[in-house]
Amino acid sequence: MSDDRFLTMAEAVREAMTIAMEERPDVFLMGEDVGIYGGAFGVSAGMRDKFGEDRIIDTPISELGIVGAAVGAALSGMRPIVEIQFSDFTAQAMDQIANQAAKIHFMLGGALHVPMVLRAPQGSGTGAAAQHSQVLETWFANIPGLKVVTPSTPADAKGLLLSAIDDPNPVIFLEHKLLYKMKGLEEVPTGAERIPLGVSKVVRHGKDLTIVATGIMVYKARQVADKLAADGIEVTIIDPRTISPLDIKPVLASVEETGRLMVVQEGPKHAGFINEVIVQVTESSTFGSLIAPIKRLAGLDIPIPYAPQLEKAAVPQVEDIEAAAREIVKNWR
Amino acid sequence: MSDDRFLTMAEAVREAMTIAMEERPDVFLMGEDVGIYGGAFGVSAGMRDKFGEDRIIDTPISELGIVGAAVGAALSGMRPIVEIQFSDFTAQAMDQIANQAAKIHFMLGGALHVPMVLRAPQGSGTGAAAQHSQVLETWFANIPGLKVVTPSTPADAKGLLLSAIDDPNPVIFLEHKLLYKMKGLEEVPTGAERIPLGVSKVVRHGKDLTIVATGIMVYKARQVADKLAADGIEVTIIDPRTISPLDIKPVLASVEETGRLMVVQEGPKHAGFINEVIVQVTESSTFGSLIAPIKRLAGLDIPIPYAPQLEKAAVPQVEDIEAAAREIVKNWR
Amino acid sequence: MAPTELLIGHPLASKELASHALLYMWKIRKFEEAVEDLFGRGMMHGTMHLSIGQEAGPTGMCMALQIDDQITSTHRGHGHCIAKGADLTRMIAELLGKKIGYCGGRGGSMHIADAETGNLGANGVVGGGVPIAVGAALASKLQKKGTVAVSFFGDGSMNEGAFHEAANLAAIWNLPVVLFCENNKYGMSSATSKAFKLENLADRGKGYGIPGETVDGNDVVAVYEAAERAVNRARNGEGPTLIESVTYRWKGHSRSDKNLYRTKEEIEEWKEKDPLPKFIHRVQKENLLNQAECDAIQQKAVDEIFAAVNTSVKAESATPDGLLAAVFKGAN
Amino acid sequence: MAPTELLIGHPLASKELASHALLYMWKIRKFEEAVEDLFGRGMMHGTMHLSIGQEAGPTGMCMALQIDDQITSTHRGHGHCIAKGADLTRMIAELLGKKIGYCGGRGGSMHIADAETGNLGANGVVGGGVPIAVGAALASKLQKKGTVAVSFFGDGSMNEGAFHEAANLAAIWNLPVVLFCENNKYGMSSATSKAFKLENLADRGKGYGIPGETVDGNDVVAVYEAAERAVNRARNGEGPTLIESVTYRWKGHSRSDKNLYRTKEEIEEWKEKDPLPKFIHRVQKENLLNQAECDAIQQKAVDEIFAAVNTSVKAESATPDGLLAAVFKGAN
Ligand SMILES: Cc1ncc(C[n+]2csc(CCOP(=O)(O)OP(=O)(O)O)c2C)c(N)n1
Ligand SMILES: Cc1ncc(C[n+]2csc(CCOP(=O)(O)OP(=O)(O)O)c2C)c(N)n1
Ligand SMILES: [Mg+2]
Ligand SMILES: [Mg+2]
Repeated sequence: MSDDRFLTMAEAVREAMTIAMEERPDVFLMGEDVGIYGGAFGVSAGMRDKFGEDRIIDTPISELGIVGAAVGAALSGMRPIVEIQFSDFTAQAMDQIANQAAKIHFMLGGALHVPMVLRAPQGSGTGAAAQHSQVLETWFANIPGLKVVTPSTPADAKGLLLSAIDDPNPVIFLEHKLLYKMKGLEEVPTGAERIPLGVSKVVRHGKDLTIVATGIMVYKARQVADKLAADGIEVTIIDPRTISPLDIKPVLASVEETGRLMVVQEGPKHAGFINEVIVQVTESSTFGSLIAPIKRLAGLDIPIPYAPQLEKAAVPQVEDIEAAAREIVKNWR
Repeated sequence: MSDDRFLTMAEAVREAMTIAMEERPDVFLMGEDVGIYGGAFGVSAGMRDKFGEDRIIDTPISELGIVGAAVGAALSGMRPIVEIQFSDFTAQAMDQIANQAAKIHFMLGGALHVPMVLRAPQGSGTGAAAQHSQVLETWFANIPGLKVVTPSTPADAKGLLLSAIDDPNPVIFLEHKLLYKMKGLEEVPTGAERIPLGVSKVVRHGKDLTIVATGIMVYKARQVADKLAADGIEVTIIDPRTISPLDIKPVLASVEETGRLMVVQEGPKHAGFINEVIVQVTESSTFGSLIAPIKRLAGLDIPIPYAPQLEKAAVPQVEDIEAAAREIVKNWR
Repeated sequence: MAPTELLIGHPLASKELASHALLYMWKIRKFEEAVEDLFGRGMMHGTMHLSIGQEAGPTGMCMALQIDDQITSTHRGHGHCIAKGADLTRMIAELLGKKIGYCGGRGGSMHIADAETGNLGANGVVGGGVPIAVGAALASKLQKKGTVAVSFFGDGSMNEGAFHEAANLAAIWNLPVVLFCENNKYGMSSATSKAFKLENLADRGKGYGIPGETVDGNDVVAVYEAAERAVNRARNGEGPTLIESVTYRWKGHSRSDKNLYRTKEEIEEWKEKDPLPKFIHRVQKENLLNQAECDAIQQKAVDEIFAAVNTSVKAESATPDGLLAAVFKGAN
Repeated sequence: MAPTELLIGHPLASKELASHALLYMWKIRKFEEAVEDLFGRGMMHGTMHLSIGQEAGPTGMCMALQIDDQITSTHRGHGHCIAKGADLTRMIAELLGKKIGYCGGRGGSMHIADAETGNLGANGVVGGGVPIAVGAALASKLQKKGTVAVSFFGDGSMNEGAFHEAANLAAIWNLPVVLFCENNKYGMSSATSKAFKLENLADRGKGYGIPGETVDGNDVVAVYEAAERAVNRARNGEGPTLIESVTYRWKGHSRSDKNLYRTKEEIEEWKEKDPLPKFIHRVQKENLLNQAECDAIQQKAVDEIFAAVNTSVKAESATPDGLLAAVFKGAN
């Protein structure tokens, strides 16, 4: 791990898992190639040597089985962390995720609960094509009983993952592949400080435009905000961080100030999660303070293509976000 | 089948499948207990005797396997209809649905395509509890490459299913359990007339309020509209019928006339499909003609409970829709 | 009844054990009859999956388990739940949607669970409980608890991917789990002869390196003996066992079943193999219980069910308030 | 090359067939080397899964197939695709994101398919292709086409539920399908010795009533002979066969692999078992081809790949226009 504290997301996630495992014996990590291989993206590199094969458990290629095993272990006094190698393969495990883990506490009457975390990398940009690049957060967000976290910085990832592991309920923790190897823009605090789930973060404050973005789109929006600042356009960026439950209050407060709202998600546009942000704004009284139509940027409604020039066209890029932002501010004064 | 043409949805769906199988030899039905049992809800009753075991294929309890087999058969010149006994168990088959069927035509370059229909009953109201009562339409609506149909009447079900079977692409066809045994309000045409996918239906026209509802909520909204009409409140009801692709035009036209919009879905509220309708309205110029805030009615964000008194509380009932409708019209003149 | 009253051991080892086995089989039988009656009288809502004819399996299996051993169950789970020691009143109350029901009316027949007796729950998903049991066994191994997990599942669930992935995990990790297949010849209308290309479903274990055993699921003694062997293997760290308990459901799959896929004759044949008279005859032959004692035990079961129904019917109905708050467990 | 040039038959049955087997193994080897080179030079994007060392499996299997027989392939699918007769230029062009690529640049290495040669596609999902092949076999049976479907999959995919459910369907419906497992000892870093409690993975067939056979996957002759037996069973309506073809991948799983889970010695040992010299030695011993002829065949493969790369590099890149329109097939 690098000495300075500008960690990558992979390092931050590893640090959070390591702290949690040192704090409590009931935490363990299970997944395909998480052991000696260190995970497909190196997130658990070195953890097997530190904690041994009983706490860093390599599994066969059986997503449904391992998520189900995590549910059973969670019902029996453990706090499993399951890594699914690509979030696309949560499809294999949806029964255990949506029909079992999410419902058990409620459906069985409350005596049992399922303290587990399912971690998986999502998103495009690696040239891995349609079956290894999806953003499936909407599936989880629409299932009552799941908490869904989409960190956009290493520091958030660490604090949120520690909270997710503490949480007595199933938490889906979606990391972005492209952020794994990038150093964060902020230092990651040492120590075991938690960041509570369900609290949106005002990443940056500005009076002209409110941008609500998730996952890697937050990172891109920040680059846009810097560019716009150079032209005197001040942008507020809000990262919900937990898309379920969603903390809308900071969004409402900001829109009341800026009067302009743009939302950005990587996932496919049609029926995507980000709609929830728009609808909660339109349902609130804040709505009256909008001076511009709400702008939605999202992935195209297509499977993610392979070739880089096609893949880039499939999801919002910095240029797209910048253009849209400038247009709103220009057209609506 | 009843002699009059006020068929139930089960009868209408059976009629559509029968016509399609008589029209073309490449159509077959496959699923758990679809043969001699006639399907868990009796939809395919008698079809095995008519078409034989090779075209009405009973399968083991293997949702992933049978959907995958349907994909393979569809790639090889057949037009399979797969029945999943409860839409909750599409969870078992999500890889073949979302990662295979939906993506193959695009991802593999267009030379191959997947003409298949996946039929499944969804919805609550039968006391079957959390794992047999879900509305998962949002999962499918958010996956590019799938068409998603949610018929609300027997007549629509027949015409839309015939189109779905004709379609060269994978179509998810979600029927509502409670409608299976209810006679429809309109007669079902004899013959093989198709209803095109992707065309919203104006179920009823009125100048005071636009209600966009899906599935069984359309049925409930119609009861509400009758009651309101008695008090001189005229409601337009629009049923998208195909939630993906979504035909928004009639909604925009209606809202321009009424200035008031209410949307109703059975599925859980958070990040649910119906948000897409709201967002497309807010994105359009029609938006300016709204005189009232858009009202959203949806299922509670809870697993569907068992006891009838709890189950009713979980999804919008006629009374809820009526109260909300009256309030909008009263408060916003 | 309190779980502590549960007896563990061979059904023929003593008068107490014989009485226990007989009592529990009667409890299951009478419970199911009561459910059918409540349903028929419109007092119970939803659907029901009765295990009449299958009482020996759960009873024999659970008599080989300690109270802290765990089970996962199925949509046809009343018997497993009772055999593991659940409270009959809370069970009936759940079916009637009462506050005191095991799930507070939120789960119903397909979701009864009882943390106190290690019952991780019935499951509405075919095959859904198998990976969960394997996970419980993994926890037992990691925590060195020495407990065993048993997954009850039907023949039909063996064709689910969930069974496959879970069975393989249990095998490669040598987990203390018993895979207990109740082969009642059908998965809804699907006959095992059509859904499998195997004579004995126990042979499916061969594909995982898991020993399999086929037993007469209507003979509580045979089931117990197989269960004891499997539990011992599990506790001794020898890994999972697949038990195929061959039995039959007398009633339809659920309410909607017209029984078109099987003959009256077949049903009658199996009624001849009723596990209760079979065991009664055995215990009398072994002079463990006499007719009068057997009758008294049957009566005890009837009385317990009767009392449970009475209490439940009078109990307060569940109310919708607090549903949203019940979705997540609060920080602990 | 046009699919019609494909030869079917025993690799030792004639000079032509021997040349064909050798040529195809060389094509696969040289193709993979070219991919590695393009990747290394940054001309190719994404990831790559090379099958160097595994050439005998696909070659032997496909020499037992007719052109209209179908296959499903995997993430490590270049070899299957080539052996079934795909056009090398369109393959390389796909990897380079060109318009003329098999997927028009939309799929890449993990999604090459070729409708003309019955290749239903590589698959990025482990186990994803198995149910699809079973469905293709179902279609063949329903349409009485007499064609056979072959599913290529790795050892790792046998622990996916998809494999299980598909294998059982193939068994109970007696479908004309060959389940061809390329057991290269590892699923990424997961050794078969840890992921299975079986000596031979072919034994997994026993759990479904499917005959299994384990063959030396580096011996194209042995593979062909097992393949021919399986294809004959399938065509004769005798149902599926599970072939375990034991082989080894020389290269890492993909680019990110540091090979920490295996030893250099093990890799070297397997390089000794290189399928190419093994077959060359055999054909020379049998006097089917002499050294010069063997060298010429190798050169032919090199030339074909070289030409394919050259054409592809010059070809027009895919463009984003029309992506939305490509999602759905228009009415037909
Ligand atoms: C995943 C899934 N698929 C289908 C169903 C519908 N279903 C409920 S019970 C049942 C039959 C189960 O057969 P088996 O496992 O043999 O148990 P049995 O009913 O015979 O006790 C089916 C198909 C379900 N509940 N879950
Ligand atoms: C369902 C699924 N899980 C995990 C992965 C990630 N993954 C890709 S290849 C692979 C190993 C596959 O092993 P095997 O089937 O033996 O094929 P091999 O790579 O050895 O040819 C894994 C885990 C995937 N692509 N799909
Ligand atoms: Mg059964
Ligand atoms: Mg392998």
